[in-house]
Amino acid sequence: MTNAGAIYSEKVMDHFRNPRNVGDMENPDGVGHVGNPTCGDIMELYIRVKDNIITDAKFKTFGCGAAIATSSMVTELVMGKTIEEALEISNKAVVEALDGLPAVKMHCSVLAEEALKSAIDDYLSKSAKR
Amino acid sequence: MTNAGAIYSEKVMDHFRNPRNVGDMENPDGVGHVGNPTCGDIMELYIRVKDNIITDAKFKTFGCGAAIATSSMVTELVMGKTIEEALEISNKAVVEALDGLPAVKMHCSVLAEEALKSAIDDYLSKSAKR
Amino acid sequence: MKRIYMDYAATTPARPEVVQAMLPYFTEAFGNPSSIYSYGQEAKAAVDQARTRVANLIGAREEEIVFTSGGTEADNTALVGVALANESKGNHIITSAIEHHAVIETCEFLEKRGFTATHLKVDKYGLVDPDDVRKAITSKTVLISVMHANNEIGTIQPIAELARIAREAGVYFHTDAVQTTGHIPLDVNQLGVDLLSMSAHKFHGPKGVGALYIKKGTPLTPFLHGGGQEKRRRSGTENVPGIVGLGLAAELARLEMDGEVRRLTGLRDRLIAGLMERIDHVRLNGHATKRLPNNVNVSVEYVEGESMILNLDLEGICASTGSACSSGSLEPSHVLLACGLLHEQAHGSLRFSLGKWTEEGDINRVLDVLPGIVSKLRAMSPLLKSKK
Amino acid sequence: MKRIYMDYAATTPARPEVVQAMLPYFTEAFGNPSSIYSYGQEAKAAVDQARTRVANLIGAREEEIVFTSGGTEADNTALVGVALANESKGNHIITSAIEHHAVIETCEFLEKRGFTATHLKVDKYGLVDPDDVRKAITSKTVLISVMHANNEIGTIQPIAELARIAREAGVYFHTDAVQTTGHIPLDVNQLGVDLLSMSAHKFHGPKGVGALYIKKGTPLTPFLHGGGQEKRRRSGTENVPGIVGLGLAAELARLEMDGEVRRLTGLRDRLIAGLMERIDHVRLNGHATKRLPNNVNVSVEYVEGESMILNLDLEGICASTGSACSSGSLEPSHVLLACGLLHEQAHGSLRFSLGKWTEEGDINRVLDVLPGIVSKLRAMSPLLKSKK
Ligand SMILES: Cc1ncc(COP(=O)(O)O)c(C=O)c1O
Ligand SMILES: Cc1ncc(COP(=O)(O)O)c(C=O)c1O
Repeated sequence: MTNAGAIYSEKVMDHFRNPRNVGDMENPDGVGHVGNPTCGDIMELYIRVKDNIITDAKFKTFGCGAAIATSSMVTELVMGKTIEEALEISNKAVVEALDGLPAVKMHCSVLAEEALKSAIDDYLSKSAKR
Repeated sequence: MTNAGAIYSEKVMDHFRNPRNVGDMENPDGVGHVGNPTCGDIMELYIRVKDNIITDAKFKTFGCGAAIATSSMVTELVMGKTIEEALEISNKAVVEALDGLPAVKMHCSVLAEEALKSAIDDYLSKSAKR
Repeated sequence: MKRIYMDYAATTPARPEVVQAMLPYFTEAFGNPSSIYSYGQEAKAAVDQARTRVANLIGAREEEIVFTSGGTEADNTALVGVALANESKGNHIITSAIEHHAVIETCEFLEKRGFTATHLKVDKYGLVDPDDVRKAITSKTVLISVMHANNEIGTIQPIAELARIAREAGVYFHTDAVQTTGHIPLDVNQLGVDLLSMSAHKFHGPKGVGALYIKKGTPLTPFLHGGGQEKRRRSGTENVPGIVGLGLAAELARLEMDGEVRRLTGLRDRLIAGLMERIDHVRLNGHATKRLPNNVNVSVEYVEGESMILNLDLEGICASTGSACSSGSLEPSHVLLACGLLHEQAHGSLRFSLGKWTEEGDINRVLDVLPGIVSKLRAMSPLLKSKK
Repeated sequence: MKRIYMDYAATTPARPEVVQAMLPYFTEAFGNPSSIYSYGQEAKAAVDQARTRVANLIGAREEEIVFTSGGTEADNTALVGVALANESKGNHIITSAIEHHAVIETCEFLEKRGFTATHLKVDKYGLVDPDDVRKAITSKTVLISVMHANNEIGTIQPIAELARIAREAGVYFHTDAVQTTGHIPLDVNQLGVDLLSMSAHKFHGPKGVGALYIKKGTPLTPFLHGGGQEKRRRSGTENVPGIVGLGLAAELARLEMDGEVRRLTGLRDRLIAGLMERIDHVRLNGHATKRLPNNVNVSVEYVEGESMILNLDLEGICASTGSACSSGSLEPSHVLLACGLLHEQAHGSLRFSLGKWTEEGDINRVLDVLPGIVSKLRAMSPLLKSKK
């Protein structure tokens, strides 16, 4: 018998079942908001930055299993990284960290990358204003 | 299990297995020759006529099961009939006497009727000349 | 963990007695029905018996049943076959906005090849308005195709009324009855349709076989060309075991239908009521009563369907979001959008389709499990926050 | 009476192990491969395994295999699919005079819809001349379809050579390999074809399932429109048990092929020699060596085929005259006529096609029984008399 959710790797299912860093963040340093109801995936990513280092990340996601897992994974990946390092995190890195995604779900990893970039952009533009 | 030759009635198969009146006839009073190689059925029908009554009939047929059975049946049907009665024998009568034929094989009964008509025609034209 | 299957609208298991009946035709009685010797004629007799059974299920005559490889081929054959056979009369087809892809995509194929199509809108319950059909008919209309019941939301159309309008206008009428055949009483003469599609695997027959009812006298260009089987209406060596399975499934469905309709309607309404009661912000999709006895379709606001399906699967419950065909695709259900749902509502749809082995305990288990899943996913949802 | 089946070219019994392998997919593992939950993914995994097995049999890649409802659908899909996808390039198709009706009739369908077709003649052995192919190609040619081996006379065409000519001219090449797949070694890359049709029931798989090989990059308009299964190339809920059966049949055929080719070639040649020896005025149809290992086709002069078949059936022997599809029809085989036979010779053809369960004793029995049948029928034949 094939396992439940067999379209996904165990890693994806683990992050889907027990997503890391779900939730809101009070006064985040950067917020990324990507996706829309039409495409069926909406991600919100919040980051806290201290001394150019991402010290905390949280997400909220409306979307499929892959959307939830990639959001969860990206929050794990950025934790403790410098802004420059975080900007290097590509959708491929997210996919690899999850042991792969089905072809039809690749766009979710792109969305996760975009959510991160958009949160960092938000942080950078806010700190530039400061 | 369906019987061999299940597309045909038992009557047809009986006449196919044991065709009546197969063979040539020396100096027949009438000969019918119908069909051609293109259509795949060729029938030859010979009749002997005495005092306007068909006293003997023989056939030779190249053709399918239905062609052989209808030839056989038509020779049985004409035996002892007057010329007028024999002319009344339609392909339907042949089919009925055989307990039916598959739709795709109806043309064989038509051929048998034609063979008979043609043998009688031959007899009539010969006797007219005499 | 017991698996609870609630996706009977996607496919059903073949009944054990159906599989048993098929078995001899794979091995001992394996003949080709076109062969005149005994093996062949045994197979032909089996195909003929199945044809009678299928005809009996829908009130048709044997010679009006053509076996196909499934519902999709039946739909393709009906649409392409009638369209091409009537090209000289006109090039306009009328269909609805909520048809199965087998009809929609076939229409699109025809539209690329010189036909035009009107896609009738539906109301919020998914119902086609007979007046819209009347208005859509032009002198060029050759075919109207409206499905009997929708596979996603279960709405049953007023086919008899629509078909009457078609008949009065001299237009052929096809109905995709893949979701109703074997499920609810259905008589082609009472419905007044010219063509009707069915698929065995939707009512406990095997996959890969279906049938198209073609009312005597309906002109139809064959879709599959070849050896001229099925009285030249559908070529290809007959799938004898599959056809035998379809036949028995049809027979059993006919005999058990009344009881099943009552039983499933009860379970359906319990599940709908329970979901409404236990979860906030749930809306029923489709019509409350003009509905398949086995269909429950709801939108759970603020959460996405696949994530609910996966969580249900982890609990051993099989359900679907939209139709099985479109899962894996990104587009929200065209059916739900046509009923006026917002994209996020369409993405948050859940379909439970009940069947032969669904019991009251299964309904209870869904009602026990789903609220927790929804809470967990809502806690993650950016949509809910913004609405708060 | 033991029945002796010698019509393996019409259809074959599914192997018991093939049926065994299919069984779970009717009942327990009955999911729809499009469903993301466990039942669905089990079914999908089974379909994928079958795809690998079929690909292995013919040297293709998994993603180049599309499952169909049989050989007829594969042929229709190849011809219509390539023709419509390349309409802007041209409207000319080349095929041979001895194709199966699934190709001939599909061509005729296309010819009614703006395409033109050249039907290549064959020599007395049924062979297409590569030069004829070369000459038939025009700037409008989009597709050449020549069958790998003929179902009636067993002649094997020089496909690699024909396909090379097509490739050099930039024309797509399809081969109907329904009679060769699983029977003789076959590699799509060595053959150099772009499309290849197969059918499970011809090599001990179930009826109602087949496959089309579509070389990567070959443009093809889908034939069946709908839910977008098979990567949008063939819609319709997958016939999972059938596909599993096809997969295992392919695997077993691959493993046993070499031995079977040798064994059957021996039996074939014994039967041919025996018939020639024991019956006067018998001619072999097809080629002596470029021939399927299991095909024997002779014309028995002065007697008609069906009457021989019926008599053989009465002796428990199943054979055919012409192809199974055309028995019941009145026209003599187009294949035999194309080889230059007279009508009466074509009507007097007998095909014995051997297979897995054919033994030497069966050959002997045919040789014992047939001479008597022929004598009896010849005694009845008006043709023989007129030749005497
Ligand atoms: C309404 C409807 N029409 C057509 C089909 C296609 O039938 P099949 O899967 O047998 O090709 C389906 C199911 O997939 C359906 O639900
Ligand atoms: C050469 C050839 N092509 C095509 C077909 C059609 O295949 P199917 O019967 O699976 O539709 C057959 C057999 O009937 C065949 O022998």
